Amino acid sequence: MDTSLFLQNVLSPPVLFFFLGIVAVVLRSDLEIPAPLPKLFSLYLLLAIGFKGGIELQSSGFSGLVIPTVTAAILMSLVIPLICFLILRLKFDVFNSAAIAAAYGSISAVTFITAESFLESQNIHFDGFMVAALALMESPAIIVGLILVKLGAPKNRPNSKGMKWGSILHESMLNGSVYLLLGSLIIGFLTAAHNPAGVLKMQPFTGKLFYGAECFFLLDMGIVAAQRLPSLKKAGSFLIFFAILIPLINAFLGVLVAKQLGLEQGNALLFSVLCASASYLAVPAAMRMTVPEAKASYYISTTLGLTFPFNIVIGIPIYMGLVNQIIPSIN
Amino acid sequence: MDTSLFLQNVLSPPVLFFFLGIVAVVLRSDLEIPAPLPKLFSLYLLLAIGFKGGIELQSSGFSGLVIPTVTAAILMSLVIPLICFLILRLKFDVFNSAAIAAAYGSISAVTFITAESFLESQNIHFDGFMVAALALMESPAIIVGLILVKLGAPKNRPNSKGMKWGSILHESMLNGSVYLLLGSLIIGFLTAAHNPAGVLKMQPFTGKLFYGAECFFLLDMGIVAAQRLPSLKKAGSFLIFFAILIPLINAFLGVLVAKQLGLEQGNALLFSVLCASASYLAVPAAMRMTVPEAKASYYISTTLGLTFPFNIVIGIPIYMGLVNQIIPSIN
Amino acid sequence: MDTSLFLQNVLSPPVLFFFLGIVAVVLRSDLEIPAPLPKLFSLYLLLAIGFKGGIELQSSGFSGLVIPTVTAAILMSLVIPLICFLILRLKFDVFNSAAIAAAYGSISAVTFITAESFLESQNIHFDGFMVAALALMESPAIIVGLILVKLGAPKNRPNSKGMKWGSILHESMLNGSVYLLLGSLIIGFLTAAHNPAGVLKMQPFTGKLFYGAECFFLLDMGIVAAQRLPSLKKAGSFLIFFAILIPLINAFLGVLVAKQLGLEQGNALLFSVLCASASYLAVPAAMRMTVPEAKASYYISTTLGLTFPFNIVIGIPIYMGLVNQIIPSIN
Amino acid sequence: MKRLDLIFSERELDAILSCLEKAEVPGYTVMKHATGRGPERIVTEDMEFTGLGANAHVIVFCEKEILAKVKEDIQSILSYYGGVAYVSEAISLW
Amino acid sequence: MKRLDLIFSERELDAILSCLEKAEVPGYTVMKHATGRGPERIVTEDMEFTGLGANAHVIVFCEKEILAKVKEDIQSILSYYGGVAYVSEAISLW
Amino acid sequence: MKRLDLIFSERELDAILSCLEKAEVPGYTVMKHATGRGPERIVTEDMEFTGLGANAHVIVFCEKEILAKVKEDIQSILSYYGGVAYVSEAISLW
Ligand SMILES: Nc1ncnc2c1ncn2[C@@H]1O[C@H](COP(=O)(O)O)[C@@H](O)[C@H]1O
Ligand SMILES: Nc1ncnc2c1ncn2[C@@H]1O[C@H](COP(=O)(O)O)[C@@H](O)[C@H]1O
Ligand SMILES: Nc1ncnc2c1ncn2[C@@H]1O[C@H](COP(=O)(O)O)[C@@H](O)[C@H]1O
Ligand code: NA
Ligand code: NA
Ligand code: NA
Repeated sequence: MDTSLFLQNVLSPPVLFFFLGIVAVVLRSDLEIPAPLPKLFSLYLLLAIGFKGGIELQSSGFSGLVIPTVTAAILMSLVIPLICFLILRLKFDVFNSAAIAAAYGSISAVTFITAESFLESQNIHFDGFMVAALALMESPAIIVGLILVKLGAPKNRPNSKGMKWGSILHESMLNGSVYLLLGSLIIGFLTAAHNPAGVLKMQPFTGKLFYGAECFFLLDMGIVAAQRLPSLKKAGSFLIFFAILIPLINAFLGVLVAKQLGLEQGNALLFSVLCASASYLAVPAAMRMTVPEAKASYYISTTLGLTFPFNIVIGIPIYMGLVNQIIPSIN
Repeated sequence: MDTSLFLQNVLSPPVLFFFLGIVAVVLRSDLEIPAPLPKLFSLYLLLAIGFKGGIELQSSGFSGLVIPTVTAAILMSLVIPLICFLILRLKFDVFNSAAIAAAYGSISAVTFITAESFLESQNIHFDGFMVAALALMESPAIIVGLILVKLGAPKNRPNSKGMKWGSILHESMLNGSVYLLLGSLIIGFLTAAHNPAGVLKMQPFTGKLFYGAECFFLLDMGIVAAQRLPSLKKAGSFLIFFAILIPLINAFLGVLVAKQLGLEQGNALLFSVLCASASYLAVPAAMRMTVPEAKASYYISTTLGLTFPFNIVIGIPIYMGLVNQIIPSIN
Repeated sequence: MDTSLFLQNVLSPPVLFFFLGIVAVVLRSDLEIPAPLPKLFSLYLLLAIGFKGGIELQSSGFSGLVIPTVTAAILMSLVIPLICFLILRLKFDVFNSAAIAAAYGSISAVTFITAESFLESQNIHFDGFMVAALALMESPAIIVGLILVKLGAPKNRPNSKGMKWGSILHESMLNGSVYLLLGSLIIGFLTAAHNPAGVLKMQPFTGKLFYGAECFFLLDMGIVAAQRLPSLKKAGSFLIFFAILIPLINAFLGVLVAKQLGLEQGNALLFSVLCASASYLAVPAAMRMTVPEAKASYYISTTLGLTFPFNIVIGIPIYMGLVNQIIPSIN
Repeated sequence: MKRLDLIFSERELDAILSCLEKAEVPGYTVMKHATGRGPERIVTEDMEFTGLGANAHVIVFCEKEILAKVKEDIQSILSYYGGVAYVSEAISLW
Repeated sequence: MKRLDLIFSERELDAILSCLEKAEVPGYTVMKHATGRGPERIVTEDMEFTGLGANAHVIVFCEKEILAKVKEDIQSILSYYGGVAYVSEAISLW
Repeated sequence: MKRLDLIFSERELDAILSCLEKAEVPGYTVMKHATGRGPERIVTEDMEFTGLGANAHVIVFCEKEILAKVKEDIQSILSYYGGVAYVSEAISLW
């Protein structure tokens, strides 16, 4: 890994505040960000990401690489859970394997925006339409996860409410975070198309404030991630390896696909970060509802306690290094 | 109604986010904005509206149309509840009639600011002193409502704490929202008069952020309004008709009065919106306290579940159409 | 006291909103800012103060008056509790005396930023490194308080968990507010040194928004302070005198020390405000934990109910008057 | 020892606490932001911001005699504004 | 009179309240944002924002007969998703 | 089955939960942000942001034997820092 990339990533306010949160837990400081404040920041970030993405999608249109990239992203979110499922089945039952696999097929919006901030600090260009890929990668992975359960689970799951297609689609598309992200994307698109003044007036809220709110939220994420460590230990070494190796593998696959697609460096990094990151918003909520047999502590502690910090701190610069090697810079 | 006015209103971020909230409930998404976040946005909007209004009131002074407009506004907030009360008595007892009437005499600050955003997007000028009218229309309607109860209710209301004038005034003037709005107005006024640097330093908070916070709040209002629909059905068709016809009538009265006052188009729209809108902040709180015999679900589901969405989405462009017909544009 | 200084202080938005909060309680308005919103603003202010302080500390470096000023500040936070303890022992037991003394040795960040706003409105220059003094004055006073208890308390404090040095240091350095302030200071420092673009991107959040958030928080502090009044009465006249005289004395000491240090007027005011102010964040939390024998209502009602309002409203202009008398202006 | 559970609108909290203080209860605990449904009304979280408020759940551990003292005052408030009051047995852990 | 205490994940709140409504309980009170630990799971506050939700604590004061009616429905939900249900005695204050 | 209600400052929550874990309770539920008054102290919502914290209300359903195990540890904490602990009868709904 390129040390200077690593340092540039680590010495940015979002990552530093993330550390501050981790260290608070390690040193047993009583710093806490009480509920529902994390929810406020989480809602805000989704709304702002979606809105900005919609604006940029409107200006880029659907020509060029947009459709291929988004299609490839959706395919990745279908394929990745299958790979993960096969690996996880070595150690876990169908329920846990499917739930964890779904989480890794889906994405983490905060990892994505940290990568965006990283690119900005490097002055590397990326496109707004990548947010569309982000928004469309959440649901397919959930669907794959639920199908895996449907196929793999014992025929008469006791008490199971007999998962129906309707409810699977409902859980995957109408989960609060997915819905807000997609909805804001559409609103941003419509506003940009019909109401340019509206775009300008939203800018201080969705644009200017974003970086600071991201820092605040990452402070909380640091606390939350560090608090997952004890249950991570309980989860065992197989999961710990999984939570670090799988993002690396997925990121690598992502960069290869990005190269095939002909994405430039910035978009390629974002694409690989989408592949590498794992969901801790939409997927856990959907799995808790539809696969209560799976242990929440497994899919939460791996995604939030390990994969998320790994990606934020070390992953992003590693993936950038990969991109640098595999995809030639335009300049 | 002018379709282009309607589209321009509907394709603005605040109204689009309002729809997003409604659709979330209709599709049973689990999107929610947990308490006390709505309160945060509500407090923020009142503070910002008041502060900005105070600044503009200071710059306009009390000459010209200010005093007549504010006086007329207060009169409207006394007269409207009387009209509503007479209509409502056809179907409801004194308590419910008075409580609903008071709500329609009072105002909705968010409807007002949506109308302001609409005017801005149309580049139609309006004056800051209209906020003073807004602030002063909340209390009189409450007082009228309570007087109607005092006069109309059976002599020995069981358990009633014998409503005293002191407590009526207290409820009407010192309700949290009324108080914050009026207080911020005064602070804005004083700051503008004595501390222009302070005005500038508040601007990013009360000015720039406003539009985005409005969107966020309207997202929540959409959820809240849609959740009122079931109890609206229970309330019966009389109330449903009432909740749509009365704003139209009141807006029409408002435009007529505005014409008499000689208000220009922008102020006339705001005046009619004040008349048309109904309170869901100050009045319900005051009525719950002083007229517990009235069913909260009646005055809440009509104002929040029907009149509010109606005004936000269809009402404002209709009233603008009315204004266009009745009041000649200056340009 | 110079009346014009007083008026200029009082007619600023933060102080006016503080009054608005006090008056709300006095008039029994039901205005309230529900938990955890005050915590949100409190966390935000600490983060922003720290971050901005870190940036300025990086640009000023550690040369010149920085080290002497910070050292003097720490010394003051060691000496002031000793003086207070001696006075308080006239009336109170060791536990209460130590807890109150610690509060007065420590500082109030909001008083500090109100003084900064005051200086800005007066166009008087001050240095960012004063935030370092602020950050470093919280812990020593806590340590002194706990040592006083350790020395002064009856040998076998029943049930006492036998205060150990480790836990004393832990309480004093890792209290949530101290930790967040110091951490943000370091992050600001590192960002300014290595990532100037990051500083710019944080600016809308930590800079522009600050004044408005300060106003919002002071509105709440007004409510909170006024709600302390009843328990203040119970606390008795000795404490009431103490809570007003001690800040005056400490501010006077502060100005003298500032003169010795050769601080210019702005920094001298901030220095004396640090000495005069008393903690209601870090110290109460630490004392509640380690000296539960002390009555929380004593140290809370004096610091929050009296000293804080006194400093905000009257103290700052008085201390400025003092500074004007004792320290010659450069211009 | 008795345990008294009171559930009613937050808006009446001050009045109810005064009743309790008047009867000199040894202490009480208040949990706000409760929602619920009674025979007539339904109280939901999304209405809190309007100022209608949610419910408060007040728990009092006290001697039987004190219950007798608070009974009437509380009944007059709850029967007018709504709310419930139930008593059960409890003993101190030590 | 009986007092029923139900504690379970907020995510099942609607389902549980439907059971209560179906059995025509006279009312219920909901307290959200509870956390806790059961035999298998641990529910913490810091996970609330993820959409996993915290626990809800539902209290129902009702007659014995109604308990019999809700019993089965509630058991089928709680035994699948987790949660506890306990009954104690209570009498109205008046 | 017994029901144990503990009410005390949030600041002691970790210590109390350790006691419960040590005694191997089958589970517990925590409700934070409670306020209240005891014989000496008054705990209000507006002080939460200072770090003083509000109260926590902990409910434990467990067998009688477990109560005996937690009793002493909890008493030593609550008698020093304040708080109450009451026990009542409860039976599982099924
Ligand atoms: N049977 C009951 N069991 C539990 N809580 C109740 C019951 N009845 C009423 N409540 C609570 O008391 C509040 C006020 O009831 P009401 O008397 O209908 O206004 C409701 O919102 C519920 O939270
Ligand atoms: N013995 C118990 N006492 C009190 N609360 C419990 C107990 N067991 C479980 N709970 C609560 O019920 C929730 C769900 O439990 P579980 O059945 O383990 O999913 C837990 O998170 C606790 O809040
Ligand atoms: N008699 C009581 N009934 C209900 N709650 C109580 C009672 N006494 C104390 N509490 C609660 O326990 C907390 C701590 O009490 P204290 O022992 O006074 O510090 C109080 O803030 C109340 O919330
Ligand atoms: Na992924
Ligand atoms: Na009106
Ligand atoms: Na001090």
